[in-house]
Amino acid sequence: MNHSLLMAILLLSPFVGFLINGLRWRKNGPNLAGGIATVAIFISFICSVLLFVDLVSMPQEARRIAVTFFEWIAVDRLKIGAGFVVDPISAIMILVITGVGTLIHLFSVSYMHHDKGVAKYFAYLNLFVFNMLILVLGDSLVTMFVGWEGVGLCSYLLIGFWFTDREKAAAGMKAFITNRIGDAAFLLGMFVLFMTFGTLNLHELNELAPTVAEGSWLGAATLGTLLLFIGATGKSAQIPLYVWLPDAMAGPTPVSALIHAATMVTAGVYMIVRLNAMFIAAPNTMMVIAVIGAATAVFAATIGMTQWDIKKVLAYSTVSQLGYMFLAAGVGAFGAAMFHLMTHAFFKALMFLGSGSVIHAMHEEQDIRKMGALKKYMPITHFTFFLGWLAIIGMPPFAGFFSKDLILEKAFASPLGHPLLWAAGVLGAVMTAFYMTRLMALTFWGKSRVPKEVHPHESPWLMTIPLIVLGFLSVVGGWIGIPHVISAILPGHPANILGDWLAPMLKVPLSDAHHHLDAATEWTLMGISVVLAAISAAVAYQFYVRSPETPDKIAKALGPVYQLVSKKYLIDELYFGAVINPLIRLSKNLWHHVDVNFIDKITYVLGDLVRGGGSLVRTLQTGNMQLYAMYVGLGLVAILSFVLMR
Amino acid sequence: MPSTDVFTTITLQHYLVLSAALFMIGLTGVLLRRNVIVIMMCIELMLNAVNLSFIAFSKFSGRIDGQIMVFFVLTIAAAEAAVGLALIVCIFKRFREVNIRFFEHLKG
Amino acid sequence: MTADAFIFWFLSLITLGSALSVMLLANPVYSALSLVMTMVGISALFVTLGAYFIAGVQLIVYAGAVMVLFVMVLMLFDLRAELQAFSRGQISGALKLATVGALAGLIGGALLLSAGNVAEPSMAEAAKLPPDASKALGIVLFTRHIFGFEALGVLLLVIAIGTVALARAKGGTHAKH
Amino acid sequence: MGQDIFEIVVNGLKLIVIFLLMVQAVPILVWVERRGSAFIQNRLGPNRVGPLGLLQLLADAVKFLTKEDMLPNQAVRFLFYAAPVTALIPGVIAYCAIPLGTPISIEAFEMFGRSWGPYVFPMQGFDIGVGIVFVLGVSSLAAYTILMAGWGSGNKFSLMGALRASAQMISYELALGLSIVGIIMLYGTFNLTEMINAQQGALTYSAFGHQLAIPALPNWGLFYQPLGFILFFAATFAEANRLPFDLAEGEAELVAGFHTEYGGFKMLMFFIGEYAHMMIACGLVVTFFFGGYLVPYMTPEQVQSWVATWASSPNAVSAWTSVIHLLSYFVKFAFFMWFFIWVRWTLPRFRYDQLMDLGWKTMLPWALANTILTALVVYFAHTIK
Amino acid sequence: MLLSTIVFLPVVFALVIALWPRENSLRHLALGFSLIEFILSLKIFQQFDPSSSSLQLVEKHMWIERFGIQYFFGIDGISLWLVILTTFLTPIIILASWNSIDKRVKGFHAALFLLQTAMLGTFLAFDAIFFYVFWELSLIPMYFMVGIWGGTRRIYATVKFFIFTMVGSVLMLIAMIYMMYLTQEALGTMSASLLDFYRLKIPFVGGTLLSLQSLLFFAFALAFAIKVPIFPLHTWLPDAHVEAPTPGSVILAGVMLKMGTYCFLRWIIPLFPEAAEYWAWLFLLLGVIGIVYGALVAMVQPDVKKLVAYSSVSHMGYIIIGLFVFNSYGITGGLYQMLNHGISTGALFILIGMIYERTHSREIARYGGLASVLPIFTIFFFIVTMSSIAVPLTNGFIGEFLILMGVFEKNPWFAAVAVTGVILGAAYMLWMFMRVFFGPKGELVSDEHHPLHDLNAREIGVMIPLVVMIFWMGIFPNQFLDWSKASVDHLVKNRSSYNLTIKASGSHDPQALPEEAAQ
Repeated sequence: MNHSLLMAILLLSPFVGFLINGLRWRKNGPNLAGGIATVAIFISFICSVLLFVDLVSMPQEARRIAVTFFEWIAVDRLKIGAGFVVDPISAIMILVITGVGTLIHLFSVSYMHHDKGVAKYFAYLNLFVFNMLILVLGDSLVTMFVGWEGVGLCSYLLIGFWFTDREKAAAGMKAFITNRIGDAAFLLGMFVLFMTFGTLNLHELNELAPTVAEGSWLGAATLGTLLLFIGATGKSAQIPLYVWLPDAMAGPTPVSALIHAATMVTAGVYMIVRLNAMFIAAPNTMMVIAVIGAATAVFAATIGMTQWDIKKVLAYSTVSQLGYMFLAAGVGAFGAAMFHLMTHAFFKALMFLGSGSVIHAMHEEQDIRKMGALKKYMPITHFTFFLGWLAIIGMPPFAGFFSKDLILEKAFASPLGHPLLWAAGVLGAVMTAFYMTRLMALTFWGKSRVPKEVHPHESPWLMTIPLIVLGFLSVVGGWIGIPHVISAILPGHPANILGDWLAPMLKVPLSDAHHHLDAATEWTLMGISVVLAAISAAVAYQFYVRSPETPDKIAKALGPVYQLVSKKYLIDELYFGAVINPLIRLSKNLWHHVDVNFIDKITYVLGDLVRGGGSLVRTLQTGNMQLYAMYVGLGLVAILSFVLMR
Repeated sequence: MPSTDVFTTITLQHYLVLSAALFMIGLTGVLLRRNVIVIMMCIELMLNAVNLSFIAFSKFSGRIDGQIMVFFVLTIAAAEAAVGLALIVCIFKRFREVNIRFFEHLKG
Repeated sequence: MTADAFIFWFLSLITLGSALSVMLLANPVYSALSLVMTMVGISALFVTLGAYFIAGVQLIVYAGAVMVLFVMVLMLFDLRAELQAFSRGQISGALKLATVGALAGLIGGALLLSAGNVAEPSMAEAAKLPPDASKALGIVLFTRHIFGFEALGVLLLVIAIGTVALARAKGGTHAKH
Repeated sequence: MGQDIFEIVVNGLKLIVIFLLMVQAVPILVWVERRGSAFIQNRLGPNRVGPLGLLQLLADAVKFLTKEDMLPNQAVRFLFYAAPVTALIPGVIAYCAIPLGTPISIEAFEMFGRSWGPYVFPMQGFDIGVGIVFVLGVSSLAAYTILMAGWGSGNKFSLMGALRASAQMISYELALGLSIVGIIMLYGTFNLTEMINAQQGALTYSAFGHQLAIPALPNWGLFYQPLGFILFFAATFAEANRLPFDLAEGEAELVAGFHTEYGGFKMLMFFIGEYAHMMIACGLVVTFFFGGYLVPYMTPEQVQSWVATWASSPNAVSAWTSVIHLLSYFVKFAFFMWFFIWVRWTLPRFRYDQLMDLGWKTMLPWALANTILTALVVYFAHTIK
Repeated sequence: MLLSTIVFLPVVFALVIALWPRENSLRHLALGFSLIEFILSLKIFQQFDPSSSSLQLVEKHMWIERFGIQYFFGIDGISLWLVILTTFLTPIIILASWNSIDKRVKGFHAALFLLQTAMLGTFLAFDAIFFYVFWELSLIPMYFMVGIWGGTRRIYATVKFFIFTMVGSVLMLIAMIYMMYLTQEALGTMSASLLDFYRLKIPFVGGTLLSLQSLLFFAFALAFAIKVPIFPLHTWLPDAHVEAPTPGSVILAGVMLKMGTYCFLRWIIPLFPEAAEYWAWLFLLLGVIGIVYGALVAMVQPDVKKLVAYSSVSHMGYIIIGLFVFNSYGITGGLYQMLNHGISTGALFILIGMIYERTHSREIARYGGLASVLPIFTIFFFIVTMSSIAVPLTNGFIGEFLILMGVFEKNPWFAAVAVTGVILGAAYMLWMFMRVFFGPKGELVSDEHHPLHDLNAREIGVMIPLVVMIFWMGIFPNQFLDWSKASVDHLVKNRSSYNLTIKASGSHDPQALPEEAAQ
């Protein structure tokens, strides 16, 4: 099939879905709307698969399907087309997006069944997928930026989907504005790169990237990538711009699954991977990325341990996992980042959908303190959630194990890595195991704290099927990236398929071309993280299932520290107190004091001067015409004297 | 210039001095008289004085444009008199007053 | 003394005398009649300057129409000699007189200066204009000065309408409320 | 005024003669008027004093001169006396501008031991270049007379009459002036003598390069400007304050208008002024529309050559030619004077609003139309030649 | 004749409207007229040659010979779109004011058409004095529009508006006259033609304000800066906007502010290249301050309309900095942003007008939850908001992106500050959007005595073209930019010795051919 046609269908199918649902938002019922939306995404998924197949059939070096539909902006040197590229990196992404997207759409049909704005919901969702595809497929930073902002917009719409609740609407706004901060930096980053390299085409940028690593902070590559990375921190919820993501849980749960776990938030990682050559050329940036990634991973995990809202816990977990991806990217392990991105998409989507299922069953209750022992009411949800739990805490052979392990290994071993980064990763993994187990325990296990009037029940099949599929993927998803050491003992299974698939696209850190840890170290590292995670999980199980009173004691013992963490380190308050409120105060002062009391005052003063002069001169205007005539005569005298004296 | 010449030879200067004198008389009247109608008459006088100098210049420079100017001035003077008198009549009909000082306060 | 000079002095005496009486006479009717006299005198001066047509028009327009209006209005108002013909303010009066004096001095000075400097063609020498200039006047008026002429036409139309409107206004400009 | 003392004296005498002629014509006109009115009204009129009552004039003059000089109590003395005197001036001065005959040329001659002349004495008071403008200008001054008389009398009837009269004069001056614009354009001059000269010969219309001659008729302005003539003539009635436009002295309303308070010789002066106005009117009508002093069907040259057949000296030829033209003029003039009287005793008086309507709403538009029409004709006759 | 027709046809319309006897068919008539005008203006595309940077469709006749003042119309890629914008917005305005203008309908439409003539004339006149006539003429109908159909403080606002603008114009007139004398010195004959002005070499001395070029530069710049308005001179704008009736606001924001920026592009930059270069920092600074300041102040406005008015200040700051970097990106972006701002801010004002018609209040605090009551209205408002905050695929993005890029090329620091406008823009718009449309229903929205009705067909009809334009311009900007490309490139390349040639248009002007060939 013609590639450009395929690409067009891939892109436009969700858009058409959006248009149909958007224009008939009052008329389409839940089944029709959901059906249209799901089919639209599914068509895209099929196209993605077809493209992927085509890509696979191509020779390794030529795996690139580029289509330019029309020239978008052409001014002077700037030539940006509506160009889209499928290459190994984007192929993976579109598969994940459309695949997971289809499942989540399916889930939504049932989940949103009773909502009045269901058609609108699906329209937004389709629009989101459309934008996400643009982001992923765009062949230049600008096209990518189109999707980048577009997904932000959809995210805004979907977070604020239940806009009658001011909190939720505010959460949407917060997301958008926080993202905008990143976007502004992204724009600047683009400018830096464009001014230096004269192009914004991703492919060309990677080609033109300096081959020698830049040492300076102000080099074009460093500055540009740093600014782009700030953009990424916004989109991918890294320190310091992560604050919007937990609030974004105000949206419907499938949205959280699709946008705030599987796809959109990973855009930052994806962007870095796309521009890997440029990033590689900027080791300072890489260092920043790695540190921020690691810090976020730990930081978010600590908050996750203290949250009581099921979705908030997952949200902080997402932030933390994204931190892992950035850590990977930062140490030059782009493949690992992509790998974790994919596996995370599976298990986190699964867990969000699972939590959606739980919330659905609990009649919109999200506080895990009011749950417990749901295992018996909703076995399928519990089981799939359990698989996801295993994946996220990195238990072999589940998906998360392989990807996280790869990241940790690279963090330790890459020339850009550092043992401290590794240690932070491990610490994160330990905490992840703790809070995830805590979540499992409080929700599904232990004693039931469900209020009497609530009668939990298993979700309908439309919701469970996506759970099951994702559960399956969470188990096997990691098997495409099995490390060499393991594949060595697993006959018949090729090692690191994903890595090889991506390899032509990725630039490896300098002097790392054939760098491998020896097997023993690798086993040791793997062992340490797995064992620590397991211990941590066990401790959590002990705390929350066996002796539920222990956590409170510990919390009390920790006192203010616990308070601080459970209040999310007061970061939101800090932002409000240090930035937003002063800004609003400043604005009000500017308005009242500069505009009204200064500039206008000046004009008034000028006016008063004129008026004063007028009233001074007015005394001459007595109304006595003869006096006026005299003034005229005097004027004549003056003129004549002047003429004569000259 | 011998003194007899001043009397026997009439030059442009003579006309101009005459014109200036008429103008000054008119101006004095405008400045000092109280009756609006008289003031208007004095204005006419001033206009006439100017006319005279125009004609004199026209004559002594051999150009006819001066006469054209007078023609225009005449027209405008007539127009001015018509409107001015109409206004004065209107005000007089209402207030029986032609004193210029009364016109300082045009509020009815 | 030639006849020209005689006529000039005679006419200027009449003109100045009647102009002074315009200004000085307390009875506005006399002022107006004096002004008519002035007009006639100036008209005669125009004749001495060879501007016959303008002289005639001066008579028709000023003496025959404008001043008749004045006289009619004065007579209609039946204004007799006024008790206060002149402004009373002493300071302002002095100022006004000073202004007039200054102006007169300046103009006189200017004339004197020019008399010394500019060689004036005398009346006899300056007869470049055709003796009957009316035709030339007409031609210039309708060619070079046609714009002014047309503009004046418009002005007159406006004035006519305005005057009629004023005249028809019930209760003058100050209608009773 | 003239080059030498002789010319100045002659010209001065000429003015005096014209003045005296005018003044002396008045009693005759009064007689004609009275006899005429009697004739029209089918009665006898003055017939006791002298033959046909001709000496009545003298008797009347004596009566006027010997009447008591009255000064009304409320009168403004100066104006009251000044008015009748000024009444004479405009009429007389204006009349002086009207040419009465061909100029008399005197050849050079010796007298008092020096040579004089040659001279040319026009048969008119003085020839000012812009004759018609001058006449109109001067005659418009007549309004003051009436105003002075009316206001000076200190009588409200007088004042009303004066205001009416002057308003009427101002109004009709417009129609008067406009009605002769056509004739001025036609002849292309303000000069009355030139106008008369243009009316020589037989009537010949020329337009678009073609000429249409009607030898039966003289080349008078009347045939070019019939409308102008009617308008002009009608307007002169108003200017002269004659019936049917004598609203200023409408007896039924205003006693006698502005001269209510006048009697005796002062009254006579007003009479003279009024008749002078009539004379100017007639003189102008004759000049504009009836060939002035020209003898119909004959040019002055023809007359002169005819005179030369029997007169002896060139001076005599010139003088007789002039006299013949003078007579021709007076015949025409007398007819129109009679016409004035005729109209006076034939038509009733207008109402004041009718008068104003006629002036502003009828005559003015027609005069304008006449002007425009003439302008078009003159323009095209000149351009398409 | 096309340009003359386009400019002066509205005057004829205004006359017809003024004399039209029937009140009830007046609006239809006006709408029809404005559509005729719009279609007529589209004819320009037929005759316009986008590959040429010369002045096209020129009409040039001597007006006042003695001073070399001409009747001079012409169009090039820079003015083209502004003309279309003007004619495009007029029918929309008429349709939008269908119900809101209920007194003196006749006068209003006549004023509108008169204003259209003035604005078109401003964009098309290429003779200084001729231009000035239109420039000043535009004030008068606007004055009446605000003064008669405005809000409660309209007189204050009108007077402020009028005096502010007049102050600048007067200086400009002086400068123009001075330049006419300069043409006399340089070219022998006096000329007020802008093309002759371009040929002048006006002496410039750096480092001082008192060099001739700098003085002229500031005399012009002040007039235009007030019109734009640039930061410290902006205070008339919020007042005028708040008090103006909806159509007045739309015209004011949509077109009249563009007159200022357009003139920067048409007059200042090519006429005073050295001075513009030398003082660019000042305008960049003021522009950037305007962006941030406008955005910050907009954020705390309690009145929706005032908020949008201050957002205009912010947006116009973008245009100014775009123009004053003198590169293709900046100028193209600035030009594009003029159109964007015209459409999106115009649309915002129309929408605010629509809601004002329903509730008679613009106070943000009294709204809330509007989205659930007026969904269609919300959708339109949202789309326009997106355009206003420059989300990609809407028109706003293209403009802002190009401008920022241009500024970055010239001076990264200004770009860095200007970029905060992107954030703040989103902040104030979305915050307002949230307070008005989201959350629980506010007092006005929940008022049971006055249930709110969603947009009717007419109002949707008003918004559809605007929304179409928003996306069309956002998705296919090249279709728009191509028409201006030649002119902008010409300006950028030959800025220091700018010259415009007259392109021979059709067959009726054979004289121009040899000239063109010679040049």
